[in-house]
Amino acid sequence: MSRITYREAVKAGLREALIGDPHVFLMGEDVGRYGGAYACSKGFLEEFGPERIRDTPLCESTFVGAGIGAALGGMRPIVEVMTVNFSLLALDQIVNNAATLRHMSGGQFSVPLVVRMATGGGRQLAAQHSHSLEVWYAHVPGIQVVAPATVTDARHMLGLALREPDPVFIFEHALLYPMEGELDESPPADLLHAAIRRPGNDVTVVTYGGSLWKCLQAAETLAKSGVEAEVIDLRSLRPLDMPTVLASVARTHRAVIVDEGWKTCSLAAEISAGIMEGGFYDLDAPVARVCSIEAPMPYAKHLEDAALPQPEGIVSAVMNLVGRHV
Amino acid sequence: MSRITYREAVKAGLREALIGDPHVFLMGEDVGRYGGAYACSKGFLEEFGPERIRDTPLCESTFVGAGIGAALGGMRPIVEVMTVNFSLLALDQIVNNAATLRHMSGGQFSVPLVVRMATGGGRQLAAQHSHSLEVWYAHVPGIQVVAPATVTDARHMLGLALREPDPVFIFEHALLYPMEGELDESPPADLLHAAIRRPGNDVTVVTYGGSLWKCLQAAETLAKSGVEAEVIDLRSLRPLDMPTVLASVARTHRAVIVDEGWKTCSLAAEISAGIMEGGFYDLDAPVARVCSIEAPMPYAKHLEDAALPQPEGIVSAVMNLVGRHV
Amino acid sequence: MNALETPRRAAPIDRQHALDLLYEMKRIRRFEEKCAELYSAGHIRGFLHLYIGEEAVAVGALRALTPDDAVVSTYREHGHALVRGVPAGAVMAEMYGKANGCSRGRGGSMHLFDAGRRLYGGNAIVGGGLPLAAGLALADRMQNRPVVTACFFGDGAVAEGEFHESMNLAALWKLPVLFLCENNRYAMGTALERHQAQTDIQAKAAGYGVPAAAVDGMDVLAVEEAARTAVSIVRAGGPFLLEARTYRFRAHSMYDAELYRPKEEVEQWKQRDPIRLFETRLLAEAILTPEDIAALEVRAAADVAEAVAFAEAGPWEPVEDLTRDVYTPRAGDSSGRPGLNTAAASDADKRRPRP
Amino acid sequence: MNALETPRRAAPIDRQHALDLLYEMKRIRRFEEKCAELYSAGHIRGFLHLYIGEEAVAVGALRALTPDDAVVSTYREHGHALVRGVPAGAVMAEMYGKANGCSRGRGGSMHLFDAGRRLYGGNAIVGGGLPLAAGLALADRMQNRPVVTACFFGDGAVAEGEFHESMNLAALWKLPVLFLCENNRYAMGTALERHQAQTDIQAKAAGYGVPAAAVDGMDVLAVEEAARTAVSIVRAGGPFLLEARTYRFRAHSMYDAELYRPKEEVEQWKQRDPIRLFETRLLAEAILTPEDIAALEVRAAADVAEAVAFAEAGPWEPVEDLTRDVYTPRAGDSSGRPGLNTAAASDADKRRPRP
Ligand SMILES: Cc1ncc(C[n+]2csc(CCOP(=O)(O)OP(=O)(O)O)c2C)c(N)n1
Ligand SMILES: Cc1ncc(C[n+]2csc(CCOP(=O)(O)OP(=O)(O)O)c2C)c(N)n1
Ligand SMILES: [Mg+2]
Ligand SMILES: [Mg+2]
Repeated sequence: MSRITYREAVKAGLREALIGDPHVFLMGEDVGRYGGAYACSKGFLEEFGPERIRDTPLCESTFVGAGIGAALGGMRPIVEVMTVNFSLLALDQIVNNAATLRHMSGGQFSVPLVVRMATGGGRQLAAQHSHSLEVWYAHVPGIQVVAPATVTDARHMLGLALREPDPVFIFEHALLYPMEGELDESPPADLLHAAIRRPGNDVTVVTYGGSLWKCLQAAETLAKSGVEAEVIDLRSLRPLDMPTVLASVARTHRAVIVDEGWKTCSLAAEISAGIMEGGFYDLDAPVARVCSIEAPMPYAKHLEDAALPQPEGIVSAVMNLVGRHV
Repeated sequence: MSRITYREAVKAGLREALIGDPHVFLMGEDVGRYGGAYACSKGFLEEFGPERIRDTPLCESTFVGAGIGAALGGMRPIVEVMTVNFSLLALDQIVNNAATLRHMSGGQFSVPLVVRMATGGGRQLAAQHSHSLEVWYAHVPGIQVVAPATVTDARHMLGLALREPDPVFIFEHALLYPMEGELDESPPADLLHAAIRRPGNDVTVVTYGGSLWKCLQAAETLAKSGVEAEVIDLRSLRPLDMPTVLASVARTHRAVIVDEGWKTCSLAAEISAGIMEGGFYDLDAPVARVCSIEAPMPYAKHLEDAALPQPEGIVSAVMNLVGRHV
Repeated sequence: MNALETPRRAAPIDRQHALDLLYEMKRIRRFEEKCAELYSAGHIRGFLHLYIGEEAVAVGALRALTPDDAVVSTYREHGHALVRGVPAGAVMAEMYGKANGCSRGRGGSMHLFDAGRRLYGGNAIVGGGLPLAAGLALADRMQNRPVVTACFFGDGAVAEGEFHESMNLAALWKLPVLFLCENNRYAMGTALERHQAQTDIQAKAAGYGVPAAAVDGMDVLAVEEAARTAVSIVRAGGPFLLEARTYRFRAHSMYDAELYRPKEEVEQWKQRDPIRLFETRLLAEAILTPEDIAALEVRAAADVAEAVAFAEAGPWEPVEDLTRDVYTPRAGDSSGRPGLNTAAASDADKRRPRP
Repeated sequence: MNALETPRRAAPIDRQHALDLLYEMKRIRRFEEKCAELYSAGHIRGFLHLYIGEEAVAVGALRALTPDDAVVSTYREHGHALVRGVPAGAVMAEMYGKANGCSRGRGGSMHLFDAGRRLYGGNAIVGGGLPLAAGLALADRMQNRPVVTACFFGDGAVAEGEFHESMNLAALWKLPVLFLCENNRYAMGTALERHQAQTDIQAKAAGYGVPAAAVDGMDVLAVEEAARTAVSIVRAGGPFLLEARTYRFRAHSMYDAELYRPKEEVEQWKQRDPIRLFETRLLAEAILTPEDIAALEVRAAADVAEAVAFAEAGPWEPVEDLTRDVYTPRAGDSSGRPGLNTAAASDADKRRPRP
């Protein structure tokens, strides 16, 4: 085991991919000279050259669409959309081309494209730069969506994504880049399974991405009150590994979903509905959701903190469920 | 009461709005000379002139953004995005400007904008022209979202939307335009409340838009088997009138949600999660969802029919819930 | 009329060449007239956009390509598909929604695909194909394939941001894209003057440092020549914008009442019907005889009849295959991963074999 | 260097005018140097994009506007806000996240708003303001207000589809928009030559039939003059594209290691520091004395100190008001509609008073 940052892990994954396959190339705004908005490709331009490390102009729809075209044409593009906020400009290409081309052509084409983007709030970047729109992507058939929450997943999910023949979207929570963690020697076996990051028998806490760490922190607090939370990191947001979630709920009989998206029509809603459908008779209490307040993200720190899910909120949601108070 | 088509109702609503307020104008692709892609503004160019009936070039992001700007500038724009499919190109303007400007400016501005668009499948238009993405819109704080399902709502929701100071998105299911129905003399009181379109005590069927008619048809079939379904038309998709849904579930103890969107991360998921949170102890069985198959929409009719929710599927979902078989 | 008058070429027209071009145009015309009939009869559904009047563009332009080149098209693409060599039967079957259609009945009229012929669709989002073309060209260049991607789009698409972005990207990266604007003077019901501040579309290329030309899209030989010149420039290393000035004789789609243009305008343009224009010239120059032309008619009619028969005889895809090809089958695994097959996982996700 | 050399104007410079312009530039510079300090000290957070080096553009251009005109800006907009008349204290308080900030602490550095001064933000999406500007101009025109909307954007934004779409729409509809490109030669770390195939940005206007000019963005008088000419054209009835060629002396934002440009390039441009350039000239032409300049420094420093004090003293918005202004309060109803206040309704929806 070695200790590295999430950023280093992402970078190592990218480097491995570029070294391993000459068809892989990286394209996006400022991935080259600038070294990546989050410094995940620093030095790559020098190492791999401008043909494979391509700075694009500002044109999200077109460089994502060009990634789809390049994938159709036999390359293995990794497209970096700086943040999910800017991906709004590329949604037509994603939904109407990347996700549909295979089905619409009767199976003649695949789109082996990987798109990476930073997501989430918590850095006082205000309303236009703090979105968590993973749920929108998770709604779309034809694509896969993953969210590495640990350095190990950050290190290996890209490689796994590049083995998939269809478009994979990787969401990296921007707050995680400087986070240090232990890198597991053994890479995860696949992209598809959720991971139990902390076992427990009193309540199931389902989450993903940046919220994982808040959930683990909440679980520590809860443990002090004698409540053992099982914390599940979804890892894959499409498809969803509901069997892992349902098996846990069958043991704990209670669940809280923690999701940085706005609550209404959130990914948390889907998990709750999935538990309704597959675990209703296991439940001792209704599934609860801890999500972001339904407002554009404010800049001021105290307001942003109040808008986002926090460990305290998770603790009290669990305490409500188990019928105790801290 | 008079019998009119949904198209005539939409048109009458638009006409009334244009006559009633000189600040109102209509803008979008082919709203003028062509008369609207669905003929909802036929004759308007002649009646109201090219200043108020504005054909735009193909540039969804910009004409929706210009609608936002015009609203900021004191006009009362009605922007027609031909279909929800093309609105993908305008999502940045919608999410990052229309929905945020008020909050982000500390309450200095409102964006009194109405955007109309056709939605839904069922016309063999294939994967890029059959989306039902209402759920994406319903996720976004700062906007309101409505779906008129009846001619009366088609007639009056626009007028109600124009009384709101914030952006309202109106989704008209494209299959409904030629549908005839009775126009209620008394307009609905507000945009916000769900309507019980058919009372019943055995199961609650929650739906909206084009699916309403499939649900009512299913309810007739169910009635023949002695199952009385209460059919709720949500009308407003943001905010959601959960009290009406929950009150019904408290009586029926069972619910099926019917939603033409893909199932995962659907609006149906939110309703299910909402019932989980507010009606868990009322439920005799888990809430079920009838949604579209998770695939890009195929062109061939038999495949499209199989992909969309159909009355038979709704009937069997209900029968499963009530523990009987047809 | 804005269409350019092209001077008669001095070189005599080769008879076989003339027969080929004329036949291709007639076949498209015949095919689409049949489509309109079949639409009225309910055999073809959804949106149907006819190319009638614009045949010279596809026929002339696609001649300039080799089979290794790639083509990205629009929703008005029957002509492109046919000229590219997609069998008429497979195109017709696609419009019937049959499993022997060129997209297995999944796409319909707006989504014709043919991997073998490098036809990448069929795109129903106006402007949606432009970024794909840039990417395909990039892939070819990165793999040192000396090929070209031809990207068709309408005058209406020029207003979309993707046109601007794709022109810039292709120019910056010197991508081998032939941007082929089919300027038929209308975007649905909106006339060119009402959707473009600068109606001289080829002039926009200067904003990206891209070479460009306009050509009379009613003159099949002129289109062919212009396309050959354009393709040679593209092959040598960078994009080119070719604007073909043409006109659609029929409605935008089958639902269109055509309130937005005077009948006289249509009639005037019909005087320049690309098929009639070419025939008249070939007869005048005694390259073909009336009998030659009649024979082509017979052949085109027979081909179309055969295509219809192929479509009629085609099977329907089984409903059980509905979610097939949402994802690519994973090699070495046909069983799926039962662990993930839950009520909450989508049907598509369920079906999908996993690695 | 691409910046245009502008010939010295013959007319002598008015002393008061010179004092005003110089003071405005100095105030922005001082203000932003303070911001950088406060950022390091943790009082300002999030993204902070400094305008240092580009002051002549805001100061020159905004002079050409009247208070009734509208301004749409970018995330690099401290200078625009200050020149437009937003009190420095309100801008600084906004960056502190205080309730006395010009956006009540909701927006921060990238989202400065001032309804009274028709400053419509502050937009952190590159190109996101362009369609808004077209709409504002449309609203003004439809209401017969003889005003102009000035829309700032960077060279990087020119590559986005919105630039193309908005130019076309404004030109088609003759909207009174002054498109004001602040070409500082970089989009984050991507140099102009690597993001624009045609680096002569003003030349792109021809593709829309829009008049255009480029001006030396380091010469405040030249910018002012060019802006006045441009605004008079816009006011007379249609858009204009003015490209100001400038340079940012500092990093793109506070996180930028500036690996993408040589130090010498920055140093070279600093030789053309708009403040120093103007001072040198004013001294040479004996319009100002060194004492005048020193006095301006003192005044700017005092203003900035006052702004900081205002910000420091400002209150924090109560957390309970978090969802305030997600929706507009409805007149005549403060209670909300209890019927809709459920667990499933969002907090924001709950709070919101309904009609
Ligand atoms: C992004 C988008 N917006 C709107 C439409 C609806 N629509 C379909 S075709 C069309 C006109 C396109 O005109 P043009 O590009 O000139 O092509 P033409 O139909 O003339 O061949 C419109 C508005 C669409 N399909 N996609
Ligand atoms: C749509 C979008 N894409 C990417 C970004 C990230 N980003 C912020 S500023 C910037 C560069 C913009 O350059 P330019 O328009 O020249 O303005 P400048 O910063 O030079 O003033 C980028 C890529 C963004 N904010 N919005
Ligand atoms: Mg056209
Ligand atoms: Mg710049």
